[in-house]
Amino acid sequence: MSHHGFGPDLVEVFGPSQSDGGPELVQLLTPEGERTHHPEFDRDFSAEELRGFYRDMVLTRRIDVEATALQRHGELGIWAQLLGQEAAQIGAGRALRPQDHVFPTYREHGVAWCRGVDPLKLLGLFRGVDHGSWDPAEHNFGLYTIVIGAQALHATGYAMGMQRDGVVGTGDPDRDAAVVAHFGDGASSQGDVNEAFIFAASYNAPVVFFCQNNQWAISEPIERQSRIPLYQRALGFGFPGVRVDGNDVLATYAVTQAALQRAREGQGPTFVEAYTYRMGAHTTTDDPTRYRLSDDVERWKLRDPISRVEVYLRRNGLVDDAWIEELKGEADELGARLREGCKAMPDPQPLDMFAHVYAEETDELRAQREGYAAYLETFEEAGR
Amino acid sequence: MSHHGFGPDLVEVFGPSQSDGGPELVQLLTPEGERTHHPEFDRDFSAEELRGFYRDMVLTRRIDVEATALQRHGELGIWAQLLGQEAAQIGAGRALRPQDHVFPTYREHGVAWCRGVDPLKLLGLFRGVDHGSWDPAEHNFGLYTIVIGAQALHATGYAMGMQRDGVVGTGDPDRDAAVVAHFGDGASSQGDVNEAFIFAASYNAPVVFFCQNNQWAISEPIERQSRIPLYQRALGFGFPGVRVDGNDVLATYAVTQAALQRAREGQGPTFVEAYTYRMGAHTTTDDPTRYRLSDDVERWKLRDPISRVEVYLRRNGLVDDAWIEELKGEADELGARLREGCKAMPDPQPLDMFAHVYAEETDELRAQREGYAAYLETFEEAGR
Amino acid sequence: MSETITQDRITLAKGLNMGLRRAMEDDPKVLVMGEDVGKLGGVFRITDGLQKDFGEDRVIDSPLAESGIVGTAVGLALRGYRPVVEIQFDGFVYPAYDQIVCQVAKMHYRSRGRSKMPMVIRIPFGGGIGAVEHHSESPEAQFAHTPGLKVVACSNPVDGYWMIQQAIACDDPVVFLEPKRQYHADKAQLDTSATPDPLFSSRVVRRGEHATLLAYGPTVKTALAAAEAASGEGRSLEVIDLRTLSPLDMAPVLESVRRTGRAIVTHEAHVNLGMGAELAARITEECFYSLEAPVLRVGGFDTPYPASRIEEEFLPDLDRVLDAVDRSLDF
Amino acid sequence: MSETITQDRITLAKGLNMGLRRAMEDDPKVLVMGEDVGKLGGVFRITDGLQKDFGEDRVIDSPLAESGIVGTAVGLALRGYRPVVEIQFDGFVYPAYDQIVCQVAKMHYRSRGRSKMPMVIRIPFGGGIGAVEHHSESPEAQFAHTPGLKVVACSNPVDGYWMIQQAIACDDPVVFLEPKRQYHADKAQLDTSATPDPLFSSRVVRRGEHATLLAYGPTVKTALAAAEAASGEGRSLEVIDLRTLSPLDMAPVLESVRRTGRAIVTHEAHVNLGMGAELAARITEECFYSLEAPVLRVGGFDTPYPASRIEEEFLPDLDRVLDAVDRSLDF
Ligand SMILES: Cc1ncc(C[n+]2csc(CCOP(=O)(O)OP(=O)(O)O)c2C)c(N)n1
Ligand SMILES: Cc1ncc(C[n+]2csc(CCOP(=O)(O)OP(=O)(O)O)c2C)c(N)n1
Ligand SMILES: [Mg+2]
Ligand SMILES: [Mg+2]
Repeated sequence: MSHHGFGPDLVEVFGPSQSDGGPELVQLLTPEGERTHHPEFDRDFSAEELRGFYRDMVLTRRIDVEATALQRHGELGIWAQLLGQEAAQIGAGRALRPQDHVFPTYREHGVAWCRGVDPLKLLGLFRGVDHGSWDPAEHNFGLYTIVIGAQALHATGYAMGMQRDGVVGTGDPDRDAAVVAHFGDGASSQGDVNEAFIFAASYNAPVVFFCQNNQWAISEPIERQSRIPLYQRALGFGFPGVRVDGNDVLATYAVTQAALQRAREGQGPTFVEAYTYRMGAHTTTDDPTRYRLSDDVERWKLRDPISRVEVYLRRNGLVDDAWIEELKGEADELGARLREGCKAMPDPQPLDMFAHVYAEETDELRAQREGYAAYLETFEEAGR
Repeated sequence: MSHHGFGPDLVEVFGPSQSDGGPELVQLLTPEGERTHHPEFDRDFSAEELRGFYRDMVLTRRIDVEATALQRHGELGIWAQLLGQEAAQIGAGRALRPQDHVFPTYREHGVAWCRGVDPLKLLGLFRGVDHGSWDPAEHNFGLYTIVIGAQALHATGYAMGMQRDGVVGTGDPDRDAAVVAHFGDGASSQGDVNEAFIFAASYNAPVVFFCQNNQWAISEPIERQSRIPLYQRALGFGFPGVRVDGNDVLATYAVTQAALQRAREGQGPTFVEAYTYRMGAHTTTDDPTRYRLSDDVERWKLRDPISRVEVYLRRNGLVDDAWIEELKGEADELGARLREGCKAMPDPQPLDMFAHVYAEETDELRAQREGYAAYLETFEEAGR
Repeated sequence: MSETITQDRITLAKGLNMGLRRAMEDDPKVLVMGEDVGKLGGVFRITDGLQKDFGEDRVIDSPLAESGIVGTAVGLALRGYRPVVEIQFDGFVYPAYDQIVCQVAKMHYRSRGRSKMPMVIRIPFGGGIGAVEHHSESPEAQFAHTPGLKVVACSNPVDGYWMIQQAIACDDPVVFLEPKRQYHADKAQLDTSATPDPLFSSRVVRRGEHATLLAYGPTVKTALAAAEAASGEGRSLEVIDLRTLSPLDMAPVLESVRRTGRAIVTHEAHVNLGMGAELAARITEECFYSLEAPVLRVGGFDTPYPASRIEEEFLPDLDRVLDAVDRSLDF
Repeated sequence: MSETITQDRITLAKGLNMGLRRAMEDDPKVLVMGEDVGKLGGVFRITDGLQKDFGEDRVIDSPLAESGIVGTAVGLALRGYRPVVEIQFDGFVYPAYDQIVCQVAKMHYRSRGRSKMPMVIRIPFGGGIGAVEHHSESPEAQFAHTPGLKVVACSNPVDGYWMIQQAIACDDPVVFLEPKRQYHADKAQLDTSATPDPLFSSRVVRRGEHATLLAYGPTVKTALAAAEAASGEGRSLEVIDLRTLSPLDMAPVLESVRRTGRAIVTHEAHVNLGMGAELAARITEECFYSLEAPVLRVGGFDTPYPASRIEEEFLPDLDRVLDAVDRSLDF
């Protein structure tokens, strides 16, 4: 094809996304639990850090399992499962400093966990009692965003605000801050996400674009969104991109941490592609057997993000059975709390619908609210 | 900066867009009129081809000059000048085959010329007598698009239609077809343009994205839109990009021709960045002295797209004074025709406003039209 | 693969699916495009089985970008195709809003009739399914306000079958609203050999004398239930299924209101600047001396769509419609 | 740099520019963003000189992407800033429509009041300037239909000065419509020491008895001219400048219509589902027995905005307003 003068066909060079992530994949812990090394992103982890990652992932998975069950029992309207993506989320979440700010999608339950958001609040949204009930400012963790990709721009703007606040590149580690924008492989096709790349590059904004490439956007495979590895998208916008093993919590942590540090220091945006797999359905209403092979799922089971850490911890004597048992107990307790808490969650009141439409309520909305209140009273009076 | 593991800072590597286009610039004819050679895109041009390019550029510039004057005289509401971009447009326009289809912006007067669209029809739009009056199907040249970037998606969809019509990759040169999407450097920031890259890559659509980087989007310099050379944007989407000297009609022709051929053969999209300069104002209502240095403009004058071809033609004895004189006469005639034709253009009639809202007019619109007709008649009756 | 005459009882989802299939059989230029419309058959399964039978070139799974979907559909339409675009949920049509109102709606006008834009934009709309934010919107007024677009809403399986085919056959762009709450709700008998009403016509679905209820999409069922309940109290309500929102088919509406003297419009969209506003303005203009009471509107409140646990408070229901009927009759 | 009291006669463009400057002086969190707002001072020069005085960090020239501009402004607002976004022309707001209706409008509601969205989206709107397609649109209804947004339109230099400051001070997102045809048209005397009317209030700008004209933005001038012409024929028309479109300030409107018994609404936006529809519906509901005639609407026709050589046919003018007055009075 080079007779056209454009060099070899790029699709041939890069190939579509390889199922093992390809040679460019940054990995520090193999699926078999072997610690490997990387020329750029290597890093030592303390036993406590490693146990912490493991604990976070186990508890996050438990939240997910409980929520899925609660949906089956009719307690939630829907649930977006993260099964298989625990390492990507805990790695990204633990790399944050308190002053960093996160803009999640609807699936970042593991990151929410790292930010101290009570999982019950996540359930509330999927139960339909509210649209999000944690305080973004308190946790430096934004509300879930459902319109695909919109939050990538919010993150970029927030990062521009940090620049204006003088909390970027000061050299003070307790002060310098950055933003993480989460989104999926499918979202990478949205105009908003690509515009976010442009704004972030143009203003050199301190934002890390953290894309969990879980290979699927509902039923659409990653090949529909990109014919080359996604992390390379960033290069065309003039900032670095890197593909990390999203099922490897150590590598995800190390890469995200480096990207955040780069941003905090004032060196601008980075794109992190966390290469992972959506082990469950898209949401509890989805039926993936209609569009994907169970073989693929089986193959990815061998790369489970949690078991590889457990193997490593055990093999190196960093945990024992008692510790594991204790964690199990903690998970059971969490599960019980979620089940009970979810069912006990009070429904909103009819008139809540009118609250917070505006910071300064309008007369016309007040009249509508009062009219509806009066209407509801007629039923109470009628004893209905 | 490599201590973060992301390699050297990309901005440092690529630098912002160099004023001379940088080493990657494809050029076949220097500003001084020297024929140079290029390892990939070289090509022989017949004397007739060269004279044809020259003639096209001279006449296109004349259209532009006349239209600008007509606007000054109040005959046009506004005019988008192409001064300085003649080579980019004639090179791109002449590389087309009849069956190829073009989606222009509002500034593609040179391409329109190549497609046989009467320049008077272009004037009509800017005069305000219509929104576009040529038949896109007749000329394989779409209507001018004013909402920035929208046409990049139309082009991609049209190219997908060609795939479905079986006119791509058949090997029959009279059959195989492709699409050119025109847009500017500013447009490269729009979501729609980036989504067009994604769709074109995903479906391997036969479309050439032809971006005239004239360094400005009204008052915004190219650095606001990209911190690396624009052609590299394409690489992140998985298809080739190339930067060509947009003031060199030969190089632009050769590169576009190769990109089109690639598309027609079924090898998918290409991004062509025609590196050029907007010598005039953004439009006749713009005042570029508010935001750019006349030094820059002076520097670019030395790279005029027309004079370098004239130098080459003369130096190689391919034209003589008589030929040049004749062309001047032709230009004068064209100018006179435009001046007269523009002023003679009939205004639309009031009721034309209601025509063509729908292919199948609705009763309610018919009633509105008839009501307005009756209303207008009352004035006529009243003799007003 | 030609359709045999069926007289089965089918759901709205099935009616739409059959109608799409029939349109694709009848005209090879008809394409189906959208997110997950292929292998999955759409999240509501409206395009179920179509890719299997018509291939990937005619049933196109798209990248996740609504502006891209509609924008490429514009190009396909310019090339002579008739794209049927699925927007996955009402709340996700907005990234495509620019392409719809500036390109789809204006192409025919801009080109003075030279470039047709025979596109159908299917939107599952409305609430009541217990979903999270952005999955229960009613964006019809935002399209009906735009000249160049035609906007229709089906309310039942039989209309679904016919109207989707008529919309596809229409040479103008049609925003096609499907009440998602009804997709799998009620079944109706479809006779594929019948002759359908014209696409841009409203229909009296229940005769009555005392007031006229105007509804479309999901609220037709509510209005019919209200009329039924009212009849128990000796009140006879006429119900009109508007079906077409732009253009409006005012003739049957005006005829009815002149007879009853009262009109109540009900839709899930916010009341403020909703279809009810336009209907109220036109009815009042045309029937000024026949009206016994102002046209009343029962719609979604002027708040964002609330959390699903109170969505039934937001949505107009039988009681709120009857309350408006009372207010109209007592006026 | 504090504003001294001026009593100069200024244009609307100048009033807005002075108002923006004053707001930026008063609150360091106020930012101006948009295409060409910096060095160029905007294509209409509304932000002229601001970047020079407040720097590139506060007056931000943006990449060419409206969704990007509004989307990053959302992030800046979440970080505590008060972005004032300029959309270059009405017809280019649609790429940002999704961010505006799904994010800007809903953030406060979604967060149950935790996240404020104090953003102003300035849109030069309306026609009459001889421009090409997409430069003369009137998109107000598409925003006013969306709960969570507030929508206002200024009509004169003095209001421009005050209303832009009030909109910036408002903790809710405000879509701020500026009649571009008026930018450099008429001058008015500005007294910067005066106390302005509240932002969300309508104003009777001419007293009259026989009918009420409701207008906003560019049509206020038309309505006043119509009232002046009518007075020559012995007809006394009241004119109300609505100023606020969402919320509507119905009290002065209803008071007036109850007095005059007749109302005519005029705007450049398409009549179908335009503000006139909502006003007609509400007025009729509230003043049913006071109305001598139905509320009439004089607006842009239900066609796309036509080529500029016939735009004055499309736009409501004095004659069409007076024709409606006649029809109302003859009803
Ligand atoms: C603008 C928009 N379009 C469509 C949808 C419906 N939708 C919800 S999730 C989803 C797929 C997202 O895929 P991806 O970005 O890969 O994230 P993942 O769900 O895999 O985490 C789609 C199409 C939406 N929420 N927003
Ligand atoms: C969506 C949209 N936003 C804004 C504008 C206003 N506008 C017209 S041309 C222009 C600059 C375009 O720059 P570029 O893409 O580089 O093309 P050029 O004019 O330089 O040829 C802008 C902002 C528009 N037409 N459409
Ligand atoms: Mg995914
Ligand atoms: Mg440019």
